[in-house]
Amino acid sequence: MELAAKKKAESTKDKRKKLVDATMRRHGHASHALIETLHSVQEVYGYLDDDALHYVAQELRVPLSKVYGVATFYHFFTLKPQGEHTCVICTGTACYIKGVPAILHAIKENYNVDAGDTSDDGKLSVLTARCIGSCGLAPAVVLDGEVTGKLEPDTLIERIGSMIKNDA
Amino acid sequence: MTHEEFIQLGEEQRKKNEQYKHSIDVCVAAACVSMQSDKIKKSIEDEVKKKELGTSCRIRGVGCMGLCAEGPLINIDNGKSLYCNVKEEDAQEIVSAIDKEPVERLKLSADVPFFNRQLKIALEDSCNVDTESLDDYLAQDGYEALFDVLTKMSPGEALQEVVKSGLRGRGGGGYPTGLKWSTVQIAVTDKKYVICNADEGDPGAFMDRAMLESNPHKILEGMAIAGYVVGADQGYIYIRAEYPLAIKRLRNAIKQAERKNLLGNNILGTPFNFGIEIRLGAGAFVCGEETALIASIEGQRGSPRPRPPYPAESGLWEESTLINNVETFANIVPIMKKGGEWFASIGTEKSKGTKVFALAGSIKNTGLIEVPMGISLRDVVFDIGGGILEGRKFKAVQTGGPSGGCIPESHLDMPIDYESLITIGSMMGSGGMIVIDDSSCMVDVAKFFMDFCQSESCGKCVPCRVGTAQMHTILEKITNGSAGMHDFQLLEELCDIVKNTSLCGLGQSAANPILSTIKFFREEYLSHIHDKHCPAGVCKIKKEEEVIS
Amino acid sequence: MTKLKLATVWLDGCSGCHMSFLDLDEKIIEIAEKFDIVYSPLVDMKEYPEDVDVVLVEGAVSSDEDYEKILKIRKRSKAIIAFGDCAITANVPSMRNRFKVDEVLKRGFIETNTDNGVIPNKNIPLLRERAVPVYEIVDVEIFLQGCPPSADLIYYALSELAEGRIPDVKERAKFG
Amino acid sequence: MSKVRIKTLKIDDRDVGAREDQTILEVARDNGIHIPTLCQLDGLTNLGGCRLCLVEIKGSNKLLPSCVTAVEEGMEVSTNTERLQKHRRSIVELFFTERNHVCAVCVSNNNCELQNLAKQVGMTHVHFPYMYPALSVDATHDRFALDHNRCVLCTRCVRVCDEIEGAHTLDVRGRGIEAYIITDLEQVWGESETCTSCGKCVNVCPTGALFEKNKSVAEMKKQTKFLPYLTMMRGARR
Repeated sequence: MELAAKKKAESTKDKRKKLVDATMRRHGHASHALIETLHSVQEVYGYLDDDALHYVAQELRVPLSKVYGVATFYHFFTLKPQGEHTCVICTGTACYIKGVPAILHAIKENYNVDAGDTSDDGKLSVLTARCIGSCGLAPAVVLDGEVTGKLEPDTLIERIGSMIKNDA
Repeated sequence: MTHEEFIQLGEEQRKKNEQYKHSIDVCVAAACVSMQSDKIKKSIEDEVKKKELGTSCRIRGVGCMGLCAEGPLINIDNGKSLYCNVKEEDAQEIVSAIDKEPVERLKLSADVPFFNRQLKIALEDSCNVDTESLDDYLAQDGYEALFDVLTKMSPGEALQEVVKSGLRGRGGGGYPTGLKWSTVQIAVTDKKYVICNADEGDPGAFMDRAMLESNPHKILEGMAIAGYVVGADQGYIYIRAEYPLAIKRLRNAIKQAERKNLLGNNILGTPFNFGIEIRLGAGAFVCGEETALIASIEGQRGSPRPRPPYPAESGLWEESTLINNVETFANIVPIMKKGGEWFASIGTEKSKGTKVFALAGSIKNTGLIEVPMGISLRDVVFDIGGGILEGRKFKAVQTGGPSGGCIPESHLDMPIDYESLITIGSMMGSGGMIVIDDSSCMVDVAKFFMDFCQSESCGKCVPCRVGTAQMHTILEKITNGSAGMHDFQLLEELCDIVKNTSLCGLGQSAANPILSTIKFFREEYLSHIHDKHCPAGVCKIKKEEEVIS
Repeated sequence: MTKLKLATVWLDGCSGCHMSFLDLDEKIIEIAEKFDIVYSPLVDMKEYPEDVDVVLVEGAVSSDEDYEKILKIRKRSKAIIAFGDCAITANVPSMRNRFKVDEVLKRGFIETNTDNGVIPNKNIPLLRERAVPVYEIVDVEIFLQGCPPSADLIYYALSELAEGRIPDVKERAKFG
Repeated sequence: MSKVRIKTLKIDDRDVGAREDQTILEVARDNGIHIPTLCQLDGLTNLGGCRLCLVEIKGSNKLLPSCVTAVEEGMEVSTNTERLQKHRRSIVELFFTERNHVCAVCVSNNNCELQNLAKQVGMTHVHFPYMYPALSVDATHDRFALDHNRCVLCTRCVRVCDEIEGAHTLDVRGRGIEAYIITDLEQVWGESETCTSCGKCVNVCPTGALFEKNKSVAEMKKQTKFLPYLTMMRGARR
């Protein structure tokens, strides 16, 4: 049993690695494929960890510090694992003037998470995005990939609550 | 694909379309999708199947219809009726009514200023083409312009049409497109590149996204024409990773075009080769700056470098490179089809054609519009935009995003063109237009933009890296009531330094939101400073005694 | 010729600038011919007098006492010279600014104390949130850089003032 | 050998001749005209980041960095106008506010390019608020240390490590005001897998941010003469 589980874990690991390898191969392992490859890593692993950065650096022959410099320059990349659930808050101008500060405040009050962080129990990650283009829904929030909008802070907190509770 | 096959394909599709008695076009651009329009489309399809109307009813997922505020939107029989705020459960009723009277409770009048005062060139067809079908685009003369240019015009002649059109860069700067193209055309380098800048980073702007989601082939076609004119055989689209839907449709469109030999080698049987690849941005506003964008495509940190040399001389991998914004490319096909002179007949003396704007904020008709240059801001906000939300009072309209400024009531009659907006301390920008009402504090708005600039500054040059942080700190002090006039003077001084000494456009224009709010709303600043009072009641000002201790 | 009234003040600094002042050696006689030293840690005078012409202020403004003092000094003096780097940049005293006052006191009086240390709370001036340069509190006319400013620089500046000229120290002084 | 064309231009009202591949800064220096610089260092690629070498060009309202701007025929350059002086002073002040620079206790006191610049541009005091960021010192390397409090982010160390030593151990992390120098994947310097301990980064550092560990206040002297020499010996273009 244990062996089978291990094997299965190994094969997912391989599968993920294959996806990253495919991206690099598509670009001929050229050093300029760094950002494309990091996108691929983040897509399959959820974040960029040191092992992955090492691997990419070696495969694309890009210096470690440069890989790190690029990975930290772009805010889309994250070096930390994300929580089980994500709440992305749009901070575009339209959303801002329609009450983003109050929303961030309410989340901080209820879950003690700042934008860009994950709650201590690993349940909730709060992220911000520079305009998701749903200005008509301002203030817009993306809960586990679903865009919702025109929410009062209280309603949002409720929605987050039920989102987290659902898998308990 | 030969020309004959190409013509035939279009014909076939047109014939197929004519078989249908009815059409149901569901908007599947991001704003409507976020209101479940994709599910609504599915329900309608199920409903049509159930009622066995499949042969008489054509259902398409089309691009942005503009009025996002009333989404999801559905267009029945090419404008016969327009449904708004549709829900999944309305599907049955909509399908049942297809041969009868329209569903009154969902109906939206198309004869309103929002629709009839617009002029669509870049967005033409955007709500009338299946977002995922090349055939549908071909049925509407898609890639016809590319074919004509390739077979009937020399690169020089095609360039002349762009020059004649007077088209200027729609990314914000307003640099004459024809001049840019001709610089790349005459440049002598081993290879040349065409880049489409789709790194739409302005908070509150979604024009490029909507165009790419709605009619990606039109952009590809425009880029290919550009490639032919300047002599490039490789194009890149640099697009924000935050736009998954647009990326998906672009990828799909590129694949379709490659399969039909509309991209690739010997396009349409001519000697012209042109391929397009997608490169994803990764959340850096500064990459909208062309040299930073190039660095990013090269896999580097997105730091700009000093210009000259301009990308036209030395760009991607030090080769001559043409960079234009999505909307600029969207205008190319119409210009090639109808001629540069036709385009130049629209707009004002120095700003030709139309401009797409994303209307948002405290305005009734939030959404995407395209208007002729020279229209007044007042017409856009109060006529097309439908005015301010109930119970609020207009205060300002913000254009140009973090590089632009806030325009007050007194300047609303000003015509929209590149020069006028600059004279009053704002700029055209890429087309975000945020309407601000009396419940917003202008100092707080300036702080919002400075927070943005500070966190988007790449850090390479000192004035921008430190100056934006300093300005943000001072605005923080003003909004919490701990600033004096001395801080206000420092703020003005910092604006001057950052504007004049920063390396790239981000820094050089970062002070604009502050300068324009100081210019038009000075009393709001002074009220925070002298009276420790925020007139809009937004800022939490410390009590007097707390300030001193 | 009436002599100018000169004061020297020591706020949050190490007194090095005053030591440098003493390094004027025999030149101090020349200075004494042009100035009356009316207030200084070097002379016995309790209250800062009115109508001081020139005052050399050493040190940053770190405590409530410093703060009160500098306000009074500004009121009673024609020209303030920020005397040395602490007065100009807050220098070494400012190195505590990235910490909270509580943390600084705890570190200074408890953590680094081998006996049972206590944080004194009586009869000592309260530290302000930050040690700041003098100009952040009051206007300053002249800046004399250096840690400490050299005796020559002090001599030059005072001589120029005595002649009714504003000393131009740019070429002569440096920080540190 | 291909012919190099000569351009004539005016710098501060003086007629000067230049090779067409020269920058304004190079020509100015050849002619004994001093333009302040900080990120620029002979032997490394130019960055244009510190903005101190900005000059005015007649006919343009834009200030251009002389270290990367090529000469042009008939160009009229001013290197020291009142406007430039004012901006330079402000920029040096911004450097001082950004991190925690305390000359009095710095290893590079009396041998620091930032300290010298303050004097050169006539900075009597810093009139912008100090930011007092909380920054660390990495003293894990056997011989060298990196004090982020004194770093001006000129990236000379990054460039010398990449372009001359070829190790690229150093780079910049993050962006904007939160950027700072890192080694490899931000492990401490002492645990770097790629550092060759050559010490070039220490020598090119204009301030006391990078220094040798046995040095105390005012004892750290940098020497950068090796740079043009190394570049020349490697047959690089410049």
